[in-house]
Amino acid sequence: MNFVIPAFAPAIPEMVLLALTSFILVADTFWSKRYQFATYYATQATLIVVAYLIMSSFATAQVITFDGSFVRDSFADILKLFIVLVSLGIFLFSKEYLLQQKFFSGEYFVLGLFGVLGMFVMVSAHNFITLYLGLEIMSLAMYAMIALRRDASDAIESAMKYFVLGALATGILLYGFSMLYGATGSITFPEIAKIIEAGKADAVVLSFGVVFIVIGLAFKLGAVPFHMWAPDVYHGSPTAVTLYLGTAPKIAAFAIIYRLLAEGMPGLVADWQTLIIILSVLSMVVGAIVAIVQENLKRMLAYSGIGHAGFLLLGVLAANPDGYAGAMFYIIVYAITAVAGFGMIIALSRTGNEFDKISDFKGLNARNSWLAFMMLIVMFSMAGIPPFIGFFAKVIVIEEVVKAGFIWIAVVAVITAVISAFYYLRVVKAMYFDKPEETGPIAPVSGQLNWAVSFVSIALLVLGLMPSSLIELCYQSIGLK
Amino acid sequence: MIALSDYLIFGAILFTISMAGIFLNRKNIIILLMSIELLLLAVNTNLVAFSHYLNDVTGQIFVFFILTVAAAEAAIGLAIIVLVFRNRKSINVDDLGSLKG
Amino acid sequence: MLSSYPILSTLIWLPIIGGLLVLFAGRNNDTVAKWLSLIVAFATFVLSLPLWTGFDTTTAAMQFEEKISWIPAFNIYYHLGVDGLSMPLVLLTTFTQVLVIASAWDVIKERVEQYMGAFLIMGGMMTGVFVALDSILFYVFWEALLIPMFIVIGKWGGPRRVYATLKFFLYTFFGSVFMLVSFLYMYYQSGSFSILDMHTMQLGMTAQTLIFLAFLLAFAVKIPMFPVHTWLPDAHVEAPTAGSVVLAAIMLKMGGYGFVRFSLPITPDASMQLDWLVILLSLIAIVYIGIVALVQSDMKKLVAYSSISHMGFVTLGMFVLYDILESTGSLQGAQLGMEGAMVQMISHGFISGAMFLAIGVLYDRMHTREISAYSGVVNKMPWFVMFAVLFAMANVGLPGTSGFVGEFMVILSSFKANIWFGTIAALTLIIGAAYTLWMVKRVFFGPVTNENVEQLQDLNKREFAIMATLAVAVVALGVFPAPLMEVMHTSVGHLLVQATTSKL
Amino acid sequence: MTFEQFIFYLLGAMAVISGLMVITVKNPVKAALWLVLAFISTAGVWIMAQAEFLGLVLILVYVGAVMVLFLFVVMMLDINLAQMKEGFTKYLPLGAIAAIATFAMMYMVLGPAHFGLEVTGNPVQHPADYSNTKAIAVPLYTTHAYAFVLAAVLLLVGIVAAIALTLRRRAPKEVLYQDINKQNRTSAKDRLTMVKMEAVVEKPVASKEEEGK
Amino acid sequence: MLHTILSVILLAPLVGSMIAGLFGRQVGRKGAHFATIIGVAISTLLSFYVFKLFMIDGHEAYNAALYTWMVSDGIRFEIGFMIDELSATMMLVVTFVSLMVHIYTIGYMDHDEDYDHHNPYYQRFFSYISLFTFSMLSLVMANNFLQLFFGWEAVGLVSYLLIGFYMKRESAIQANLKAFLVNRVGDFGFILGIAMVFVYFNTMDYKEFFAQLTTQRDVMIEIIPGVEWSMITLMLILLFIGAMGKSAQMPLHVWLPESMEGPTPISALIHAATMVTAGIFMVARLSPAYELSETALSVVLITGALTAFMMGLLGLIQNDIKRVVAYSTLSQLGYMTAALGASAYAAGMFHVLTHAFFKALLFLAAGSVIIAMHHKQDIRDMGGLRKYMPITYAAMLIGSLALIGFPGFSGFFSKDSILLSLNESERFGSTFAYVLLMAGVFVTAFYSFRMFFIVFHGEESEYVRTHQMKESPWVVTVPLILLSIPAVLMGLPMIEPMLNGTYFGSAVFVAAANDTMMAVYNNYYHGVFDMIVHSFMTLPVFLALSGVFLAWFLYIKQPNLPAKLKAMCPRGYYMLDNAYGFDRLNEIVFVNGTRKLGAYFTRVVDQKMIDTGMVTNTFMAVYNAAVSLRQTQTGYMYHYAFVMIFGLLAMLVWVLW
Repeated sequence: MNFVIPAFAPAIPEMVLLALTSFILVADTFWSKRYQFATYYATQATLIVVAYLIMSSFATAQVITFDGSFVRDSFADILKLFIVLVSLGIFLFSKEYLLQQKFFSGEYFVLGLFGVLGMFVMVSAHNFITLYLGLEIMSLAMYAMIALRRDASDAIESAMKYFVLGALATGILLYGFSMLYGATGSITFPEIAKIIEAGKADAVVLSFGVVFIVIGLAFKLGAVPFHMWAPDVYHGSPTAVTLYLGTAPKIAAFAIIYRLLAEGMPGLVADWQTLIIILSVLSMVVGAIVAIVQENLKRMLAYSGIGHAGFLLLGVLAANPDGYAGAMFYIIVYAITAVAGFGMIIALSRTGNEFDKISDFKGLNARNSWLAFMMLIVMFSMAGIPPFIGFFAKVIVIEEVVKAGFIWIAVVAVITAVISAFYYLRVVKAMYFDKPEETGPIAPVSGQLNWAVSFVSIALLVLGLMPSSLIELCYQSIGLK
Repeated sequence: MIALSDYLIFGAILFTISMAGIFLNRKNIIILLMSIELLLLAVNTNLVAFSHYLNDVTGQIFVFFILTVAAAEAAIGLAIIVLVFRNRKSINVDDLGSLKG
Repeated sequence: MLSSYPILSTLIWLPIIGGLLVLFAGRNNDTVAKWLSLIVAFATFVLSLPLWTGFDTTTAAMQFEEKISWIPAFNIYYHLGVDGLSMPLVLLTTFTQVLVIASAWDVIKERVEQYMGAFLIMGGMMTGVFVALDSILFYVFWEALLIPMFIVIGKWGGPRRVYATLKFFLYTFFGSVFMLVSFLYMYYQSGSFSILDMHTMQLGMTAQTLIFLAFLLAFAVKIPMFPVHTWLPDAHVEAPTAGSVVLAAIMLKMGGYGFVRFSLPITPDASMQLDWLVILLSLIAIVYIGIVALVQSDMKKLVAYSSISHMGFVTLGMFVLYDILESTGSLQGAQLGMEGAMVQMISHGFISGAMFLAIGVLYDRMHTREISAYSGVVNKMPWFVMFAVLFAMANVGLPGTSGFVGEFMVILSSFKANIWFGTIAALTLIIGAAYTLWMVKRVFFGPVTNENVEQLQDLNKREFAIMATLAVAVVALGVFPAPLMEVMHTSVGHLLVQATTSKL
Repeated sequence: MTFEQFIFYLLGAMAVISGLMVITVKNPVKAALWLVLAFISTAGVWIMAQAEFLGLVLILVYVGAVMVLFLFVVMMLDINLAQMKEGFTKYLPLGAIAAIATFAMMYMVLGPAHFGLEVTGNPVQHPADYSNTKAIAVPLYTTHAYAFVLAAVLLLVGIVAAIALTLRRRAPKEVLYQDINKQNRTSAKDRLTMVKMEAVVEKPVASKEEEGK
Repeated sequence: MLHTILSVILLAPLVGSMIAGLFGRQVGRKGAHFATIIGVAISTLLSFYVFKLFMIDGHEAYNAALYTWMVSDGIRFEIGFMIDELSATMMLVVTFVSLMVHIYTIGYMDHDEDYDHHNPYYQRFFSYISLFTFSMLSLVMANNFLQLFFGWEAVGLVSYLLIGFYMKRESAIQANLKAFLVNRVGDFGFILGIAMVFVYFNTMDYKEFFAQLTTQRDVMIEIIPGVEWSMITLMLILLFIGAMGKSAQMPLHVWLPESMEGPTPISALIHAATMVTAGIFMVARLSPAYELSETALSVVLITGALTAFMMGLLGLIQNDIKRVVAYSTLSQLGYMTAALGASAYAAGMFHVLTHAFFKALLFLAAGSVIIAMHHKQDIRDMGGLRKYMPITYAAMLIGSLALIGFPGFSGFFSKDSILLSLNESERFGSTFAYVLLMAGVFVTAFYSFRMFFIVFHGEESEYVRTHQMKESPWVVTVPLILLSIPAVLMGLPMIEPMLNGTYFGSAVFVAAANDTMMAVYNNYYHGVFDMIVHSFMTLPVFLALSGVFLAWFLYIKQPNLPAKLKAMCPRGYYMLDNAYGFDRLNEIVFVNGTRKLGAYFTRVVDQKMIDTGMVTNTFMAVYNAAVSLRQTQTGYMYHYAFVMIFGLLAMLVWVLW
């Protein structure tokens, strides 16, 4: 039994995050009585510290530690960084929302931080076990966060749905893991890849396992036909939680897709590529079409998220480093855009009016032209209209798909982009062309949110004008392998 | 000797039963949770069997973690069920249908 | 000299930044918004003049080039430049911009700063479309333009504005996405998004055909060509005057510009093979749309249809070259068609802009565009009618007005390609006159039959200035088109070479 | 059929039947008990596959803890059993077809063709002194230390979540909390208050239910 | 020097027009008419000079560009002058008649009370007629097809503006629309002809065009596969279609009678005396080309003859004084065209010249009558005006005599030379044409004098008796007098050079084999007076005189007879009254047909097929798909689970199968 103490240094961000989160968990019980926002500030401080730690030790080469359980590379670092950044935004918006909807509690932030930790684990997962644990940490935290508003019937319903279906999906994913384990005898990604590459494993069993794994991943991403939970959960959850659900976890979901499919089973491309194609095309189509008839903005954004998942998968199905980089760029952009979108709803929500119906946005331009303009940016960015960053995200994944030789998929993608433009336009239409139902100016919940929303939205524009560095970042991080 | 396929088919049957349970059960959410436990049981059986045949303990360790997670999951699941009951005075699956479209 | 000064960037960004400035500065002060907009638009126009004066007519190469790496990972450059094909269109854009701002002066009462800002931003982007030499940059401008236009039509438009603006947006968006896919495909093939590189890259026949069709869809929607034209009448009818003007005067030109910048040089073989399709659609546009225009009861709709019909000449002139090559074995005559198409674009910019402005003048007073609501306007607004009839005559293609030049050249050229093309195209002489003058007759002439017309006031100074400017432009171009042609010769010649050099 | 196989099939059959019962019985309490049986049978199967530790853990943790939790919740919630199980048979055919089809697909892969004894060979039989527990424990605390810590975190999340969701801090009016300090500091004055009574006037009192809202 | 003079001739009316038109309010009525008259007067004087230079001094043909309109494809499109005998003559006619019109207008428009006075209609009118002069000059001075077309269309524009001058009057604006559109039909052919010139000659310039004729004469083209056409013939016929529009040849004549809606009679005069001759001028200008195609000339010939006869018949039943003159114009245009068809270009042009003057005279006289009648135009309201308006009466008489070709009057020479040439011609259709034209002579005489008798002789009508009749003011009568002189005399000196081809010299080219006029000159011509005397024994004069007699008989002697005649052959009258049904045909087929087609296209193709079929249905398909897909989102977990399981199953099948 020779046991070497593993290198802990690469996991410092996670460790610090865990430590601080645990500290906040305990401290919250004392703080919350006297200093209402102490937990919140501590949370944000934690994230900033973590972000600093990640940046200060930015990985330039792949480091694997904990006996192959943990990997740190620039891909992981970048995604973690963006998870942190997005989470910063999420908590900023959440604070105001919770206050206003009167269920402000420290647990929200603690669970949120645990969720972030789970995402970190997912991003850095290097074998099935850590991946699974990360996924579950994140998921459990999210189930709880949704249900945190205990008197909201809708929230509880969505928590229940998400829980049952999520558990089912996780079960299916695990079943896939068991098959891969059975076929290869290993649970560590590179080893699995090696064994598959060497042709030592039973191909049928591998394909069989891949189906289950892909389904599990598709569920987390909300890809059709494993998307059914998304609209209900997005809709039913308190907006702050929807904001959380719809953004950072997607980045983590992409990370595990990458880890599993690209790093774990490049040898099975033939199997999973077709599956991803099906998922991608279905997602784009269903996401685009069904969103058209939605009246609730959160629900609409859920369908839009499904469509975006389809686009993200375009990069994945290209099955080459450039494709993954494109998908990575896409998911980062999507996360930022979604923060802006849901953030806008939060910024405008009122006690007793969640401001989550499209009709609530009627005449927003007349009531607050600045916010209407910001929302316009968000919507057009989501629709993939230049000069906003959403455009480049779409262009890049479509380019990757064209490069991979699937021009017909590119054509489907652009057609769905057109269809989906319609429902984004509906929102713009409501804001700019319709008469407001209530007159009188409307201000965001707080000045802070005004700034936050504006900052994120304008970031979409600025990034759209200068997308180069972000693109480079993604391409280099994948290329470094 | 019990063939690996027997274990796996046993797992598959459990898997199928749990699937059927989730789909067929329209009334009681708790049964859903139980079905999920069955599902995990199927997965675990697979892993145990593979571990047995591969002579590799990793599979069992995986099972160990799955059991841990399943317990935590069950706790949260039940907590949510309690909330459902408090809100709706029912844990009928059919009553959880107000979010749709 | 001026070579060191980034004139094209200035023309793009000055109005955009100016527009944003207007959005903020004019928030609660309409006067500031108006004057600021006018100053910006005028400054842009003045600054665009060096393009003309400093233009080197002897070369087909891009001039006033600017090239900065934009997205190195994809080899995308912020690459601008003009040649003889785009330079006049840039000037047309900056010129129209001034008129558009002026035309909205007293008319828009609600959210003036947004209106003006939207137009300024649009102006910058339109310039961007014409000067971009990187296909992604081009696409960015091309698509981004839809946003302010969408808002303008939807917010300040007529009763069915929402329907119209959604139709406009989705139609054009639908058309252009396929162009994007083509760009991506070509990038995949050549590793470059540069339009100039695309001009020289080799492409197989299947690829060319598909790319050509994709381009065709994009540009056909924009121009618009039959049968994807139905968004235009709706958009025009509902758009506020300035929106119609920009739409007709510039946005439609982007489609025509697309053909010369993309379709012909990039897919010459497919263009040659499928030219019949474009020609067929153009001829349908000229005749069929003309007949449809005849029975419109809404003035704007009528002019909108007439725009489609006139744009048929643009596409016809561009694509007859292969038939000329085939039937005569030389390119003699093709240049005439191509230049005719270009002139037609510029001229149509003036004329349709003027027509819509004229209708706008009436609309501002009467708040209706129904032809039947008018009669005998001349009795109350003689000056206005003088201009209106002039523009109508230009629309009819009367020699001495700019409308004649392009039509004449295209008819000659298409006649050379095939007698029937020329003959059918020439039918516009009759049809165009019929729908335009019939409207003129019903609206402007005749006795005053209703109270509202009785109340009409003639043009005020501002309107007069706008109309007079356009009238001068229309007549000047009609009487002396040579300077405009000179600018184009070399570039058109180069284009013809490109369009006839096989890339297989 | 060897004895070993007989036991396996017996346990397997028990587990399968219990599983079926879990999803078909009306009464959740019974379902929970059937599930217990399914777990126990499966634990037996695992032990046959030389995973003794896990088999035991399954019984201890699942049967002993998780299922008790289930039962506890079932009992706690006042569920109207009469309503249960309606519509089950209506969807049975569809569900059965889907289930059988899925199983058929799985059988194609998992059946003897890929995992028969001829393919896999016999598994290694551990000697009698082999400690399955130790075999699990060593890598668990070394190789999988990271995962182990994560599992702990996960349990912590579970705890936090469960408490956050179900702990009800009732308003002081609803539940009387004890404040020892206050109790200690009370004086006689606090305990007795002289009240001067006015003549009683009837007032409509809001009903209990309304207050509850 | 000459170049400058020509430029001034061309531009002076334009300047005048712009002053009157754009600054009408500032310069006032006086300013407007002085500006325009000075402009046109300058042109006229200089035209005299140019005329002298070319006709008398024998200056060689002048061909130069004013400026380059544009260059494309190596072809220069220019604006320039080609001055020779033909254009010099036309310039003189155009400017002179215009000048007369300008002067006359002062008097005529002054009485026009149709407009309120803050509307500068008066200035506008002057602006128009000056603009017309400019347009017409640019047409006749052109040295290339582009400029020809420019002038061609520009006169069309002015004619449109003039016919619709009374913008309030529904009939006027209907007429001008019609005029423009019918002309456009002609222009359609014309521009195609020009396109053929471009295609096969690669030039717009007359000179270069003529130079290439010999090399291109035998080019054959296939328009419809399998059928070969001579390119030149086709081109010439297409060009002639343009002339048919402008010169109102059947069936494109329909606009001309209605053009009399313009301010009487000035604009009518323009339509009758100058503008309509543009077509004739064009054919004469292009005579070197026409000479190459017998077929084209036959077409010209037959068209002209038909027009001459059939339009003349219509003049018989008109009651509007202007319309009578208008139909006579149509008929005379037919004569000119027929002359061209017989290769007697000079005769055609000759008739253009004489016709310009005597028809101007007739119109101005008619205008004078109308002024006296306070803008009543129905001849049945007139009668016995002779004693009130002696000058007008005399002018009208002279004009009518010239028109019917009374020996010695200018019309006589030109018409006779046409008839004689036709007689000489051996072209296909020449005999047919000859017969028709002969019949036309009779008809012309009849309707001219019918009007003359009814208006000036006969019984005074109710209106004449109840109103104060008086002679028109000097601005009206002076032009009448001035015009009378050439109407009577101008044939005398011109007939000989016309016949022997020295007048136009090389400006008009006639192939020796086709030179009918030379044949006439050689066979019949023995001096002017001999011609006059001899003519009394010829058929044309006999026919003319019998026409006059018949008119006298029916309208002075037996005024009841016409009504009876009318009753006797109702069908014939009906046909004539409806002008052979051309208007109705156009109305039904072209106007209503196109409108119906347009309505159909709008409703069925644009709205139903494209908008509903393509656009809305696509949207609705997507929308319906959305609605039904939305149904799958039932809200029930077990459905969601089922979808997932089904997805799993499907994917398993997909991968494993």
